[in-house]
Formats: sequence, structure tokens, C-alpha cells
Amino acid sequence: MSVKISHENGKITAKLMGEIDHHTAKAMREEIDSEAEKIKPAVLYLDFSEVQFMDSSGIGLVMGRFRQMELLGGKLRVINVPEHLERIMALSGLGALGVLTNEGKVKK
Amino acid sequence: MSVKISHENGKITAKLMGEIDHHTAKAMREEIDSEAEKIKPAVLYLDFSEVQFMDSSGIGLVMGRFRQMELLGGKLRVINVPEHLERIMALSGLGALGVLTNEGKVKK
Amino acid sequence: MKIINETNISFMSKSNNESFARSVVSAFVLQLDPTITELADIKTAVSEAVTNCIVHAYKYEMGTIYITVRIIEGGKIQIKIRDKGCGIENIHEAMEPLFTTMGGERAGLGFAVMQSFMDKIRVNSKVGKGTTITMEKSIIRRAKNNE
Amino acid sequence: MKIINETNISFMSKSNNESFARSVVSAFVLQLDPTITELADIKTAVSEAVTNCIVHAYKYEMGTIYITVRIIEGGKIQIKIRDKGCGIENIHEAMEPLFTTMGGERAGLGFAVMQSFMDKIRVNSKVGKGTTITMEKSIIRRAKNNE
Ligand SMILES: Nc1ncnc2c1ncn2[C@@H]1O[C@H](COP(=O)(O)OP(=O)(O)O)[C@@H](O)[C@H]1O
Ligand SMILES: Nc1ncnc2c1ncn2[C@@H]1O[C@H](COP(=O)(O)OP(=O)(O)O)[C@@H](O)[C@H]1O
Repeated sequence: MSVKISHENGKITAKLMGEIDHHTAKAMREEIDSEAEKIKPAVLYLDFSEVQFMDSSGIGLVMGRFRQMELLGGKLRVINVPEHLERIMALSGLGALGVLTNEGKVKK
Repeated sequence: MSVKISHENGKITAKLMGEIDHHTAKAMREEIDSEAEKIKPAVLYLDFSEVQFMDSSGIGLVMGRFRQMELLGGKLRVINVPEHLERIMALSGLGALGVLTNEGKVKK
Repeated sequence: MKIINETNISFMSKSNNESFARSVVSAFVLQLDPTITELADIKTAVSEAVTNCIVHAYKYEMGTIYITVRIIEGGKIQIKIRDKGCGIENIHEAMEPLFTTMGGERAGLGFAVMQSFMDKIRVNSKVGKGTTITMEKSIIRRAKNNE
Repeated sequence: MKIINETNISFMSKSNNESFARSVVSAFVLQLDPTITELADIKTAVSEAVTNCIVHAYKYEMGTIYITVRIIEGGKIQIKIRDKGCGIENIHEAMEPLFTTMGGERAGLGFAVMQSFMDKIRVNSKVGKGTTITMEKSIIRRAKNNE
């Protein structure tokens, strides 16, 4: 599986696994969205701790979930971004959306 | 390093590391031969425990060392052949040379 | 500019070949003994360019993607990624961060990533003919190289 | 025989490209989710055929080696390895185990390995023109495939 989803107290955590590119992002997106539409969570956490590689499709995935959570009336949080993904995250301007947090930061 | 050489009591052990193909076998051969010519060992052990991959260049390496040890008046022993190399070793007919031993057999 | 080693690869514009393209380029670049970060930068840039061929150039059809990787004397990598797809009308605009003709899940950051992760990028494109992206990166020399 | 995916690779006949060739073929074959043993078998056969191009076909010169990998419907891998080198005079003799025209460190087992590790092998060769080796192997179907 490329994404592990868990939920608790109306919050969803989607742990993304492996490599995120345009090919793999599709399945991740579909799984996360179907769960979010069912649960309508107050917060959706995208956990990047197990992501070995991502290109800008990963940014698209975050931006798309941000828009989806706005529609559903909840918030999006990106957590556990490993060191090796910091540069691409910085470049993305996702910081401006206020979704990046330092919660439970892991080193990779 | 692609080969680690040690010697004791007139015996040489050459531990081969990584992948053995026509490209890497060249450096391995040169190192082993120069050591063998210096020491003129009674036994040369070729240790395959750390070999991840080999093609028939690995067989050529064994056959070449067999001939060299005959010239130097010593013996050749192949030790620690991991399971994943058993098929290619069997195919080689090296068994007939009497150089394969079961000494210190490791699973891989 | 002496070419020390070169490979040419072509493959179908299927999205599961994106990871294949990254693997091929990194397997070739490995002979220069790059750092993990250098290798990740190159893989990311290749992933962007190949994805663009699949989602933009050959949007409505199956096509072929061509990659040339060269190792240049002195430790430079040159990567050319070429398609025979729709081409880019306005290259200047296409290269602006956040610009995308697709919306949806595309972030419009492909070119920004290629520019930031490689030393140099050149884009050649002709509408209806296709696009060629040429990127370069110097690998920092370390202990032992394999030339 | 429906081709599900295909890649073409070419590279210089330098011996450090032997490991590159193995990596490329395994990266492509990975999409069929082979077992470790199946993958090792394929890598070994590819290594033999590519080495033969380097040490025999282009013995006295630098040349180009061409590989085509196809994934055929039903889970079959077809690998073609081609050179434009010296060619083989007597294919029957060349394929005999222990036969080699090089002696020294060559074991004369390249073809024997290809035959034993793949399901099928076909050799086409013309003296002065070059050689094409075509090999096939079926990958045992398991849980999930990526087509
Ligand atoms: N190979 C290509 N062929 C045709 N158009 C392309 C190609 N690469 C990029 N483009 C165009 O340039 C735009 C910007 O590309 P990019 O920065 O990678 O962002 P994105 O891929 O997210 O849209 C694309 O939306 C597309 O219109
Ligand atoms: N691509 C090739 N071009 C020319 N000759 C070849 C080629 N492949 C194999 N041969 C010939 O066939 C012989 C047997 O090949 P092989 O079984 O792989 O053993 P080896 O490579 O150890 O000699 C070689 O010695 C060589 O004469």
C-alpha cells in the first residue's frame, strides 16, 4: 500500500509511503479523498515521514487536499517532513498556505 | 574495496565483495594474484559470502586461480558460497575440480 | 567537451515508466559517485521532465520519450529529455513558477524544480513537433572515480 | 503477442556499463513484480550477453550495444541484445558449454548461463555485421500486477 489511513476523534492521518510521482499520486489521492468525504474530518494530517522520494506531484497532492479540505470545512496539516524533502517543500510556497507544521519532526 | 585479503600460516583468504562481472573481476584477479605470487600460499581460499551477484566471469575467476595455484604448487578452495549462487556454481562444473567445499557454509 | 560515457533510452509514455526513468538515469550517474543529495536532485529533475512528456506532450495519445545521458570529462552530467508531442507555445510563460495549463493536481512547479535542482536548463520546443529539455549538473569530485 | 510496455537502451561498449545494463533491465522488469530469484536470473543472463558484446563483438574497438526490453501480455519478458561487432562464425559451436575463443579468464559458459537462466534463447549473427541475442522468460503471476 502506498498510503496508510487512520482516524481518531474526527481527525484523519494519511501516512504516505514510498515514492510520490504523478503515477503513484493518483492512487494516494483517490484513497485519501474517499476517506475524507466519508468522515468529513476537522483535520486531515498528511504524514510524510515514510516518503523516500517526491517530485512536484507531491506538492500538487498537498495543494489538492488543501482545496478539498476547504470545501469540506476542515483543515489540512502536513507533518513529519523528512530533511531530504525540505528543499522541494520550501520551493513550493506551501509555507504560505500555513499547512506546514513542525509537529513530530523526523530526521531521515 | 572489492576484495579483502588476509593471510595466516601460509594460507591466504580472499574475501570477494559485491558484484562479480567481467569489469570487477579484473581488479579482484590482479589483487589476488599479486598477493599469491608474493606469499606462495599452501592454500588460497576464495570466500564468496559477501558476493551479491556473479555471472560466468566469477567462474572464470575461480578457474584462473585454480590454474595459478597449480603453477605455484598450492591448493585452491572455494568457501562460503551463498545459496543464491549455488545454481551458477553447479552449472560451472567447478565441482569436478574438487575446489568447492562446504566449510563454513552460509545462508543468504 | 569530451564525452566519457553516454546512454540513450527510449520508452512509452506510460506513467509507470516515470520511476523507470529515474532508476535508469541514477544507475548511469552512479559511476560518478555522486552524493545522495546530488542523486536525489537529478532524479527529481528527471521525474519532472518525464512527467511533463506524459501529461502534457502526449496528453491525448501514447508516444515515445527519449532520454540521453552523457558523462562529460570533468564530472559533468548532461541529460536530454525529448518528446515528439504537442510542443510549448510560450516557453517563457511555461517556465514561470505556478504556471500550468492543466490545473487540477498539477502544481505548475515542474520547471521551477528542474531549474532549482540542476545547474543549467535549456528548453527547445516547436508547436506540433515536440520539446527537448537539456539539463546539466556538475558532480563534486570525491575520492575515487571510475573513468 | 501484445506488447504492454517497451524500452530501448543503447550505450557504449565500456566494461563499467555491464552493471548499468543489469540495473536498467531489472528496473524495467520490476513492474511485473518478479521474485528475487527471477530477477537475479534475468540480471545474470543480461550480464553474459552484454559482456560478450564488449569482450568478443567489439574486442578491438569501441562500439554501441543496443537492448530492447518488452513486457508481453501474460507476464512474459522479452530481451533483445544487439551489437554491430564481428559476428559469430559457428553459432552451434559457440553455444557449446566451455567453448570460448578467448581462453584466459573466460569460462566459455556465457551461453550456457543464458540458456539455463532464461526460458528461451535465439541467436542471430552475421560475420562482420553483428549479433542479436533474443531471450524470453515468463514471470510467475502473483498478487498484484501493474499493467
Ligand atoms: N514536454 C512538454 N510538452 C508540452 N507542454 C509542456 C511540456 N512541458 C511543460 N509544458 C507546459 O508547460 C507548463 C508548465 O510546466 P511545469 O512547470 O512542469 O508545470 P506542470 O507540469 O505542473 O503544469 C505545463 O502546464 C505545460 O503547459
Ligand atoms: N556478441 C558476440 N559477438 C561475437 N562473438 C561472440 C558473441 N557472443 C559470443 N561470441 C562467441 O561465442 C563464444 C562463446 O561465448 P560464451 O559461451 O559466452 O563464452 P565466453 O564469453 O566465456 O567465451 C565466445 O568465446 C565468442 O567466440
